Amino acid sequence: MGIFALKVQNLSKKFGKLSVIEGWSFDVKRGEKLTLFGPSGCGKTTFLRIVSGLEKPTFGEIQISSQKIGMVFQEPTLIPWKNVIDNLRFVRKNDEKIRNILKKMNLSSFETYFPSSLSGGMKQRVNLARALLINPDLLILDEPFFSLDLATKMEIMKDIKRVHEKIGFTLLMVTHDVKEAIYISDRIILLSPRPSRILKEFPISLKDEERDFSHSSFITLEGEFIKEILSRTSKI
Amino acid sequence: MGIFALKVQNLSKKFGKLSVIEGWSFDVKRGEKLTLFGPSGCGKTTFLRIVSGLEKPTFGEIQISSQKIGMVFQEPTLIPWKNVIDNLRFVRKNDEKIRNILKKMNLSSFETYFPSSLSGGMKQRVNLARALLINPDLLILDEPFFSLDLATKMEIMKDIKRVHEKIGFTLLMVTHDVKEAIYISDRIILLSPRPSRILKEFPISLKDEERDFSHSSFITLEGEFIKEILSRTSKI
Amino acid sequence: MKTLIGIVALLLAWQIISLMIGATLILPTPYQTFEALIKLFGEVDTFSAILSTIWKSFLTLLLVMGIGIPIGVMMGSNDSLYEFIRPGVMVIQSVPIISWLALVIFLWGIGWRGPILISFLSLLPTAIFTSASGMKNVDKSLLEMAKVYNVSRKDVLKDVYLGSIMPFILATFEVSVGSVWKVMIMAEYLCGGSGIGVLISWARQYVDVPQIYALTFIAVIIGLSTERISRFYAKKAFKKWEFSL
Amino acid sequence: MKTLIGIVALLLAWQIISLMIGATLILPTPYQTFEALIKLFGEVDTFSAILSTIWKSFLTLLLVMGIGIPIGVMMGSNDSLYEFIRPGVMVIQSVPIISWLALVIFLWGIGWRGPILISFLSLLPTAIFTSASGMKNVDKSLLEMAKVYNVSRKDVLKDVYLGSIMPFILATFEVSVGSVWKVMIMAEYLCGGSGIGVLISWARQYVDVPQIYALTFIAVIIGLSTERISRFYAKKAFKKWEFSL
Amino acid sequence: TLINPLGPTTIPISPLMDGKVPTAFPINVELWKNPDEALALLNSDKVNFAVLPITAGAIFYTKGIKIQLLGVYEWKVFYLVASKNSSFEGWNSLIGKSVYTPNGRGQTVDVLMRYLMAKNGVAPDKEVKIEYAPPQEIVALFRSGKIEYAALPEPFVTLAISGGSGKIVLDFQKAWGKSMNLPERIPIAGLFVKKSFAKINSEITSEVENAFSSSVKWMNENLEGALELSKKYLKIPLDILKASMTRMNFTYVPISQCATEVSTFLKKIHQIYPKGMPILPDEGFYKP
Ligand SMILES: Nc1ncnc2c1ncn2[C@@H]1O[C@H](COP(=O)(O)OP(=O)(O)OP(=O)(O)O)[C@@H](O)[C@H]1O
Ligand SMILES: Nc1ncnc2c1ncn2[C@@H]1O[C@H](COP(=O)(O)OP(=O)(O)OP(=O)(O)O)[C@@H](O)[C@H]1O
Ligand SMILES: [Mg+2]
Ligand SMILES: [Mg+2]
Repeated sequence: MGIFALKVQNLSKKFGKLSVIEGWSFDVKRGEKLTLFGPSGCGKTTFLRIVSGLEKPTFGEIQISSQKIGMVFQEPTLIPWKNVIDNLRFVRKNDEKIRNILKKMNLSSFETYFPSSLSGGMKQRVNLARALLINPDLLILDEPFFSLDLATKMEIMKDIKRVHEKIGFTLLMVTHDVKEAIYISDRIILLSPRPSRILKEFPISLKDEERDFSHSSFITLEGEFIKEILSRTSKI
Repeated sequence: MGIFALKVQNLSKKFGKLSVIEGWSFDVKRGEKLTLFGPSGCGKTTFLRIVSGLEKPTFGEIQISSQKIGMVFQEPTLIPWKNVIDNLRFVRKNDEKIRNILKKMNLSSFETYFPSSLSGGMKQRVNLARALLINPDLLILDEPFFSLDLATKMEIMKDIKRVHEKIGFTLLMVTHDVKEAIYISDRIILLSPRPSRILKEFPISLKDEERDFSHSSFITLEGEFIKEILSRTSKI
Repeated sequence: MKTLIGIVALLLAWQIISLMIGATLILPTPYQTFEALIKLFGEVDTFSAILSTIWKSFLTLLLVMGIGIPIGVMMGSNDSLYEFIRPGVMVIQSVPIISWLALVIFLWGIGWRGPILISFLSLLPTAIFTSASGMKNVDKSLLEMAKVYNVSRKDVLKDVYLGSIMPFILATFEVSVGSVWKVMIMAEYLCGGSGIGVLISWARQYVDVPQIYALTFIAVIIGLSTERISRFYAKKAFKKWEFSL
Repeated sequence: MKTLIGIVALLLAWQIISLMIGATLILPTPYQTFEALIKLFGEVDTFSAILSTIWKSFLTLLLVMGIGIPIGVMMGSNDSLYEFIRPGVMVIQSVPIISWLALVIFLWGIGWRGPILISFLSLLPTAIFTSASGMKNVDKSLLEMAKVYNVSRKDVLKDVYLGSIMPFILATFEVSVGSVWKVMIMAEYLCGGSGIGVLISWARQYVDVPQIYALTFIAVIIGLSTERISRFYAKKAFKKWEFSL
Repeated sequence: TLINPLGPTTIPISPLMDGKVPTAFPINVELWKNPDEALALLNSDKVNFAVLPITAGAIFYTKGIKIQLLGVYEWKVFYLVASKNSSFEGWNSLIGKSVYTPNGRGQTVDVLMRYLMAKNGVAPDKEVKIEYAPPQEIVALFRSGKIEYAALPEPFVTLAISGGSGKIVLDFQKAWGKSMNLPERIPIAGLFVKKSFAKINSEITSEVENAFSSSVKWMNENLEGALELSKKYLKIPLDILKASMTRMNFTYVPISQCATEVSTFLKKIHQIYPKGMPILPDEGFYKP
């Protein structure tokens, strides 16, 4: 595998007669930040589930060099009968680190809350905290910023980038938000509707200082990208 | 109540010692489209639950003139052992209308799927379809476009506006997306972090043709609004 | 397949234990039981007894599910009702049959009604309590959804509650189908006019132990196969609930 | 409070039925039973019998929960194991006690072990099957999460499975606590050396029907109160599971 | 209608059931398997005559079921058996051992045995353990050699010792007679009539009594025939029945000739174990 964290070759997935993924091929380097971008139901979650070993491909091959996978599920998937801190302890029993991450996520005073008394965004933050807690070498994010307000989202994104610089995990993200995608990733893969093929790869060659929602290079890139999407998807 | 769909007077809500909502007061006219905008955990969902009768206020008063409430929950809340069409039949037994709405939501071929085999965005679309199915006079949307790609989102937003013009329901929406908020609503209420108060009311006086993400008035308004938010929330 | 291995293992264990004990009057070997079985099948009485036990058990199951589940559902959906009915169910559950056997015989005589009543009352509490705890296990968010959409009580019961208690009902059903034979035979033994239990009581009169075991064996076989059949149909009928897991 | 009303209603029903039947040898009135009760409490035998029944029941419950739940958990988490063990459990479940009473007496004699074994075996299948169906009811997405995070099998069992089967275990517990008395008394009646069931068998010998009902009444009272107490503690111990609903 | 326990006691009555003895009117016989049935039947209006153990009849009487004893017809049934490797030379040989006896405290043979033990200087419960179990289980365990001593009624005695697994070591009837200075027999079961019925139907009553008595007589004269007749009611193999019949004694004795014997017996039972028979039946129990 060498410098690659992930090699995908001609990957296909069918659920019964429903063909979801059709012949995807691409590689992901170690430490790369990749975003999958595509219409609802095109197989993004399915792909992430294949990567994390929860689903088997129908055809094709996928090679993964990662050991520790942190995954932010599209639905928070918290254990309902455990409070926040116990939910985190479930994946790693290190209270110091847990408290640290909860603080960053602005959840310190909710340690003993059960998931049913958390707001949607708070659950999502616990979900994120869990993924970061284990110091993953592959971080999988399936719409991680759902229900988060702009300020919270910005802070968390910055934090993810900071950790990335420090420990250099590989990042696989799914999002429907163009800004998020451009802000975080080194490359965006654009997918077609189901049965889904890879439409285009979009390298994001922004410098660090250009990664600012109001920077002109950012806005230009955003415009181009949106035009590209809209031109490709006449119908959803 | 007259022309009002909703009158909120000095509304407060506490969960135990946790004060969530503090002295909210505002009225909503029949047919008005209102968006609540505020940080994660500030009590937006709680407020919507009070409006729909699922939660009782601790202090203050709320008057509601609506009879038929359609609600898009923050989590899809579909019945897991019923397929898509049966989930919709659960709230209204009118197959013609159900098929119609499913078609608009691009879900026609998934009628007989169970929620567990739907993608996140598909569940959310069923959730939306259910709310529209009953011809509500009050439509409550709690982050309705979660997991929807841009194109799908646009189409659904347009559809909501179309139906609104036809039957004129009152709309109460929660979102973290500035564009969505401006695109849809007549007024935005900006909320502070918990314990949450009303920070400011933002009337959106855009004409129909200005409601376009790339129209200059839209972009101006968006910029102003973002500045307003960021200035108010130094810390989340 | 694995079930088959399980059954073979069981037979083996039986053979070994009976050899170890070495007293056929305490535990006859499978072979002796088999001989007694053959002899039993030579008698026409045996078949009518089996039929009698089967239809009584069937009726009992029907009654247990048909009466127990609605009562459990009612108890589970209303706390006051729960507290009110519970003592009665508890009494049924904790009073040994022998204490009121005379009452049953007095009211129903020796015949088919006594055994049905006794087995019904033995299985009823479990059915009631299990469906009641199923009701309390319902996903609250689904109930809230139904409330907001003003769904009729009937539909909520049918579509939300029924679905949630389904695993509990299936568990009850499995337990009831499994134990109805034991309970029915015991009841027949005590106050039955016909059935396997009555045959056992006769065999016990003169301590014909292999025959007792042969009759028991018949009961077990019927038990295992009805459980099979009913599981098959239950699975089919409730297939959609499988999807949700 | 509502429970109290329920109990009073029950007593009233008893009084009315016994008046209707008008044969105190078949169903004594509550008053006669009460008299017999007073008499019973004058005898020291009664207390030692009650104690004997209580500790045996307690031990039985412990055994049922301690052995039945782990077996159920194992069966529920492995389909092959399930199919393999099921026939054995089914046999225990469907073989009437009278069929193997001699075996029990042979193995354990007349005394405390026989009744415990019999009641244990009576309650075990329900405990096993209920916890097994609890295991099958586990939220698959939580298991997937645990898999991705490489959580140890032990922790998954403890934190995910245990939590999911908790409602089922509570249901089992409730059912077992409720019926252990009935089962224990029946077992004592058949092969016990001491206990309420033995006293009932003696009272039956000399047709002292009010005494039989008085002893039954004691059993019911113990049953109701232990159920109360155990519910209280169970609720406390599993309080966190309440939050999740 | 006459009710009769299902068991060996069916044999003396089978001639009656099969019309082998002439009766002026049909007598409908119902067999009962357990005491609850008897109780329930006696409480219903359709039953007027009953064959019951004397002790059971006496207890029913004192509990308010007004029945009268017409006559005793079963006199021998209880024996002490010992397994083939154990010996019995007087009650002393039981010291430190266990004796099994059916069902529970207060059973006739239990009371008798305790009485005889005490009389012979052996303390029951202390020196000899008395264990109670269903008779079928006692037989099974005895024949398997797991029980040394058992005090049983017929036909369990025969079942227990068949196949040479044990022997009879004591005839309770004899022991009782000796110690009481009475004939060597015990009034075990008899024919009862409902008092209210007997009062207005004295003719029918004596007719039934006669029929019953002739049925017993018929059986004693044609044992083979009676066994053959009872085959369809009893599921016990004929040879066992036959052997056990030799140890039982069925002779119908009208109450006028055995009232003292019965009352002595009941008095003694009452004396030894008052809990089992708290009150003795008064004069009305015996049909004058
Ligand atoms: N277990 C399953 N059985 C059958 N079909 C499935 C299953 N899981 C997913 N699907 C189908 O596969 C398709 C892709 O689902 P997936 O969840 O991967 O979409 P997605 O790209 O993540 O969409 P979204 O953005 O809405 O979450 C959908 O049409 C869905 O119905
Ligand atoms: N049942 C409850 N018990 C206790 N606290 C609760 C309960 N429900 C909500 N809360 C608390 O109330 C606060 C507001 O929750 P709410 O769900 O209204 O937030 P929100 O504004 O919708 O946030 P988000 O945008 O993240 O969904 C949170 O701090 C939450 O923990
Ligand atoms: Mg998805
Ligand atoms: Mg919310």
